[in-house]
Amino acid sequence: MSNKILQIVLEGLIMGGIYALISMGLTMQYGVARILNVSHGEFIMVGAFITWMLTTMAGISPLLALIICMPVTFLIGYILHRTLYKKLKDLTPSAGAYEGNAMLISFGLMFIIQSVAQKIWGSSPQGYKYLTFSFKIGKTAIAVNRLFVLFVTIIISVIFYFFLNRTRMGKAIRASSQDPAAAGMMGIKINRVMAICFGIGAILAGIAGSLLSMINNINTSMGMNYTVIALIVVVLGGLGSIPGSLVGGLILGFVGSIVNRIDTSLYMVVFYVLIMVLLLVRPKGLLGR
Amino acid sequence: NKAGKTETTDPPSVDENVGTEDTGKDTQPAAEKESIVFGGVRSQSGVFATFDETAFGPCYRMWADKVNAEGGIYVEEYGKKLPVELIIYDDKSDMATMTRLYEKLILEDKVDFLLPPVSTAFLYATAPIADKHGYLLIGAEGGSTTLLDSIAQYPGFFSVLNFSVTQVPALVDILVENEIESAYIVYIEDLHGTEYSGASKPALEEVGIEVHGMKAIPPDIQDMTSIINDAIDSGADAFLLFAYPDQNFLAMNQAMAMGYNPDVFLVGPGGNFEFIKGVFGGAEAVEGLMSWGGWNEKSSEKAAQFAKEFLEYNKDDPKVSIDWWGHLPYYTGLEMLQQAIEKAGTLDNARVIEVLKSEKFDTVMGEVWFENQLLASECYLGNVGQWQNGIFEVIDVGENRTADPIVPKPAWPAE
Amino acid sequence: MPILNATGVSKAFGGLKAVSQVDFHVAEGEILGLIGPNGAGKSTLFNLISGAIPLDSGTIMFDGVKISGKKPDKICRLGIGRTFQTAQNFAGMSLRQNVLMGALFGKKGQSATQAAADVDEILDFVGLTELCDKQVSDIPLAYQKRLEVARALATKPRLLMLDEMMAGLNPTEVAEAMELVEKIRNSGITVIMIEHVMKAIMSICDRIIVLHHGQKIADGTPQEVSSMGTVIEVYLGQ
Amino acid sequence: MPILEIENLNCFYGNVQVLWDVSLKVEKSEIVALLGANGAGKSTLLNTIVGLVPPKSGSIRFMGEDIVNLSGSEIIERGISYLPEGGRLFPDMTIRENLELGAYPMKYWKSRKATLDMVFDMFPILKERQKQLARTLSGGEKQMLAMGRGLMSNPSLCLLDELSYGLSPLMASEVFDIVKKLREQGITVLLVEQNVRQTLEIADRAYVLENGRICLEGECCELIENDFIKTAYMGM
Amino acid sequence: MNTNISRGRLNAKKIAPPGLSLLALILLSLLPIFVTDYTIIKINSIISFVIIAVSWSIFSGPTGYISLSTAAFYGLGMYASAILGNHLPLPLVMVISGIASFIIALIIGVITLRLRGVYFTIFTFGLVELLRNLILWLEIKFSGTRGRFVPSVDFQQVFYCILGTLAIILLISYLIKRSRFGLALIGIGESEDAAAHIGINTTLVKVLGFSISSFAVGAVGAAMATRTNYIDPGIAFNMLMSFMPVLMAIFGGMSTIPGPIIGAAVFAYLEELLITKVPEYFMIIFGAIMIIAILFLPNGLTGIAGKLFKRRKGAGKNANT
Ligand SMILES: Nc1ncnc2c1ncn2[C@@H]1O[C@H](COP(=O)(O)OP(=O)(O)OP(=O)(O)O)[C@@H](O)[C@H]1O
Ligand SMILES: Nc1ncnc2c1ncn2[C@@H]1O[C@H](COP(=O)(O)OP(=O)(O)OP(=O)(O)O)[C@@H](O)[C@H]1O
Ligand SMILES: [Mg+2]
Ligand SMILES: [Mg+2]
Repeated sequence: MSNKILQIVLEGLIMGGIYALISMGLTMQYGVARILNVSHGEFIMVGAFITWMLTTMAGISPLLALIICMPVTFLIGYILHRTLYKKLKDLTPSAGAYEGNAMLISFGLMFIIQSVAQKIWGSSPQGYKYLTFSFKIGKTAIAVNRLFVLFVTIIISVIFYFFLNRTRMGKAIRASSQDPAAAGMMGIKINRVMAICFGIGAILAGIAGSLLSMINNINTSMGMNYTVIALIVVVLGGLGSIPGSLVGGLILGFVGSIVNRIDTSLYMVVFYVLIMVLLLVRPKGLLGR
Repeated sequence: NKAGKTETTDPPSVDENVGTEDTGKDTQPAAEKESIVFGGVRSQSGVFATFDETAFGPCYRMWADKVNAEGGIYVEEYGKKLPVELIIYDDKSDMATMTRLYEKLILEDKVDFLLPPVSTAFLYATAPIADKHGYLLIGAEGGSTTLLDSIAQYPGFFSVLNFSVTQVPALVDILVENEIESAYIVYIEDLHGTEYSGASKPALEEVGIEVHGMKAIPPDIQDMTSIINDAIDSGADAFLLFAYPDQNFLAMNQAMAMGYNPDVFLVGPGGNFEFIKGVFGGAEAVEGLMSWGGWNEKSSEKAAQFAKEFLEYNKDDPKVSIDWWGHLPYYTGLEMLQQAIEKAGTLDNARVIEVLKSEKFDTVMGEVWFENQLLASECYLGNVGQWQNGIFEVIDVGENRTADPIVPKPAWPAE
Repeated sequence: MPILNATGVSKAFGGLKAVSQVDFHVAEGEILGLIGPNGAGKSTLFNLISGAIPLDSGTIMFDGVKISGKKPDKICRLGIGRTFQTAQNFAGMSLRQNVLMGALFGKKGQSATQAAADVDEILDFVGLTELCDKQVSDIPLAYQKRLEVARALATKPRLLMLDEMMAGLNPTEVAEAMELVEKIRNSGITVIMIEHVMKAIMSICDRIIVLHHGQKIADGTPQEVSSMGTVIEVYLGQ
Repeated sequence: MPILEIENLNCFYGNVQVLWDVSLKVEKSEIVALLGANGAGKSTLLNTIVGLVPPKSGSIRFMGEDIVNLSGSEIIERGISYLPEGGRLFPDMTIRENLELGAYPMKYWKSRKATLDMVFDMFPILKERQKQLARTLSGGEKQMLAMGRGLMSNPSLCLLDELSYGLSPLMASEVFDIVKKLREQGITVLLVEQNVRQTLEIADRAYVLENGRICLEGECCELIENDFIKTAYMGM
Repeated sequence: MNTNISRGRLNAKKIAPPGLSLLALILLSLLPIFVTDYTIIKINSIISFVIIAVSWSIFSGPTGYISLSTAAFYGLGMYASAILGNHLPLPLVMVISGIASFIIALIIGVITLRLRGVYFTIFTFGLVELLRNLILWLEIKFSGTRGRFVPSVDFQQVFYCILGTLAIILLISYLIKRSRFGLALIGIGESEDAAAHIGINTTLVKVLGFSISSFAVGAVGAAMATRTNYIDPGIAFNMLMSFMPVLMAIFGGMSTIPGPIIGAAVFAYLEELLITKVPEYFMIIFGAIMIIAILFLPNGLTGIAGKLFKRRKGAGKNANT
């Protein structure tokens, strides 16, 4: 019995942690930069493939590859915002129209990134072995690579939390998400902050991708699934709420690990029913206002 | 880029062809015919792109180039060899696009022959279209027992891949031979998964192998810890997973990590590809793993020759690796079509269909023929394979066997 | 008989009792002032009356009909119009169209021609005729509030609730607004107004209710209320 | 030398001219009031000073230097702080975080602890409730916080837009007291208000803006007796 | 309707004159005489997208409630076709499927339309995923299979059915735009609170709007299923189907009737063109065109038409003075 509970908790934490990372990334992008980034999952895929390439071809440890991934994905995100989205912003005066158009642009990006990736890396599943051994707690076998992923997720979340709550840039980001115009009046360079947020969103996606590649095989069309999960978690948690994303991601992870034990194929059904019921009870998400 | 493909982006040649064809394909022996046009709609992007990239895709490209290198296919009607021309469209893994584009191939491009789309469901959708317009269609990827019920409706439809009908009995024989007493079945919730699991359970139980568990998994599963744990707890001798590479590899990864190593570990499509070794860091990682399919260089001289040519042809494309299940039958299908055209001496699909139904063909698989529109089961060189020392050995009970099965499976290699 | 009668009205947001156990009535034809410190629950009370948010407990009767529990559109059609503290207009439409919306939907069976005729009259009544073809987003906030009044009037209310219509006006503009309110009352419409501008409240209201922490702490004529110690202490200051 | 000097400023929103040849001066340690009807252009003038609205022509000099082409953050660094209409607090951040953001430009960020103490001295209630979220404050507390946030950049000039908007009479007088406190600290104030009487009581000088033009200026003690002001802006 | 309303600013944007649309419909219906079979098939598929985009913008355009439930109703239509197609003629299947979609949308609307903004959007999105997974699960658990054949129907018959649906949806869209109901939808989009407080029954209007916009989607799904021959839950409930109308409507320009029509037609045609001419680079080019189009036509395709028109008018004015 206690074995089962331990398994459920670990499983829930591991997948929930990854979902949370992904969703926090999307929250950064939507909450501040107002971009419902449909290509978010593609950044996950890119992160995963960079890690895979560095690991299998250059023989670098996946952990090191993950660290290399961070500046790369950040730069892609930052530059994309500084060019495309900045230009769009200058061209679209109304906030509503900007949101719609920004989503369209990210659709275009999704097509392009996925297709380019497919040209480079192909469409077949890829993978590598990393820490594929286990130890036992009681009767429960615990895979070390998954535990490691959990560990990294926790560290990243803590760093991210401190960044947002304790640093000057973090506070500027939060302020911008609540009232961008007033943030501008404080002397915050709002365009830069948005680009940074977009970049951070991309980093979080990249990290998630890296981590996923350590425990799962990857392929170039994997992105969309994660985009969907991120969208749902972000709304479940409450738009723009970073803690909401964290909680939402973990809930999703736990629901998954519990339902998996009852009937794996009901997983998605239960999950969506849960989301819909929750939204009806709390129309602004768990931690939304 | 392969020669056949570049031609698809070259509309003039297609248009010329259409022009000549417009005057009536069946009525006049059009003397100016310059090539035989084969058209297909393949998923070159989206979730099914991996099929075109690794399964049938490399085969038809290689075949077209090889035929053209020999000057083409001799068609008596025209009194000369006609080169093969390919028109391949991308359906972006979308069914509606796929069916529409087949109609374009037929109605607008007026191709001479059709090449199949990816996967079973897509084949199902295409068969009625081909049939309606009198085209023959030799399916590649996919096949299922549901097909058997409807295949007679579409007399021009043929299938070359072996599937549960021959594979499940072969597997059961192997399990019995190795005194396996119990099995744990996991299957993906789709046509393929339901079919294999549906066929296996009664077959296993009939010979007295207990089925300890039977779990369905969704295609987007991310974590199989609970399933592996359940399989461990069930204590079953054999772990049978009827799913696709994504799920199969996830299960293998987690089984390795959790140290789950049953006597028999079989995964569905995916385990039969050469590239699986790379995914898990080398041949020793998959030692003892079973999967469907089965042919290799030892199966026959012709098979060995094919493997050599295939590797030579694709040596510059790292994305292509050999498929020890499908590549041989896929290529065989193409050769059968080619020979049927030559034998019929015409591009008239109806006559070619007659030839395909009645004749035997000499192909990379040896002498083969269709029986009830399926490749006769005697033709196959193997139904179940097992990785042994980096070679995908055929372990069927009987004369196709290239190596004895290793049961129990050796332990996953330590990190 | 009072046109509006509320008993035991309560509303809590989470732990915060925004309005608690408030009883009051409004007599037909009067101007009732609603004052109280910021956050006292005045706007919330309006929201409860107009049906914008459901109440936790209590009943509100309008003209003998129980309106608590009804939806805003029903309540509007029964004859209660209102404005919002932060103006809520149809920003993409012209002023005329805004008022027309009120005229078209405010009463059942209103014909389009009749509605259009009403609109001109109302625009004139509130003094927005000149601006009527401008888009809402192009006019200053104070006018937007007046537009809301016009739109509410277009629904032909018998009771009109004005939420801080005079905020941000200078004393002269306040005087104009006061005139408008009296004009509205003289046309037979009962008015409840929330206001922090004491001068206006004291001079045009027949009666004043004071809310504090969601509770009614005073109810009386302007003179009575303004001399009450608690009111001075929590609201007016010295 | 006046701390702020505006000459012949013209401003447009699109094709609509909102400010016409506006000129005004603010001397050090003064409270200058800006009066005018709704839509007269008062907020626009303040927005132009802090660089949110680019002027078409005219000059704005702060401590003798032209600031027309500077970015918002540069203007803040020069020592102007702006308190927009409605306070514009960050509702989901604590009082302390809101204050810190007032010192966002690097120049002030480093010394934010010291400034924070100064602000807390001025508004002890903010210190008590440092951890409270801005959204949960009462109207008057919000205005205090907004002012405190404006002071975090050690401004020499504060631009205040409609401080008493929507406040109860009690709160309003508290807020006017605070403005007086600012002057005591040596901070110059340019104040936009609708509460004309109370404003004229605390301010030194005032300008009256009508339809985008300055139509009257003078010492407050005189203006309060001015007939035009009385009829047009005090409703007498 | 009174001229005062249609003269106003919102309606000043040119509504496609019904006469012109009628002419276009008649021309389209004569098409099979003049063009090749495949052209009909292609146009048929483009029109189906036009219907979906127009349907979508009936509700989502004015209210700003971005619905991603199109795939749900489309998928239900496909299943209706697979189940009923053997027993009933296509037009009847379409009507049944349309009515079923209408009723289901009515129910869903009552539950969901208190959600606002992105919350509503994600809920509708979740609906599609829920249906897909639920039906998948039901099929596996109870019917033991996953896919179904759809009885085939002659493509010309499908074409006329689709064309009929187009006529109906254009008419509905036009009537709504001119009606009090349409005005109420716009009011809800501008300010829902204000709308409720001037006597608009916002719930009723929203639910009805949502249901009307789902009706034709179900019907089209039923018709188009016959073109795919075979469906399974993954095919029927395809997320892309939900995104397409949104993309198309934004691409064309949302606030007018011609916007979604042009958007859908151009979009679908472009896709077909690229997919057949440059299959290998189709996705990259398609994505790039989308980005460039949005950057340079932020108000959609009809936006530039409007701008050109305005500019010419403005120039004329300047010349006069
Ligand atoms: N929707 C809501 N959710 C949570 N709290 C609310 C909500 N609406 C109002 N409140 C809270 O209820 C209390 C009363 O608010 P209300 O708006 O009624 O005050 P008020 O008397 O109108 O004040 P003011 O004069 O400042 O407008 C406040 O503390 C406010 O924060
Ligand atoms: N962003 C804007 N775009 C277009 N016009 C604007 C904008 N902001 C203000 N205006 C217009 O400019 C004029 C002056 O507005 P401003 O806000 O400066 O007035 P104000 O004196 O501050 O009035 P109030 O007392 O209402 O705050 C008004 O006619 C207003 O409608
Ligand atoms: Mg209020
Ligand atoms: Mg102002």
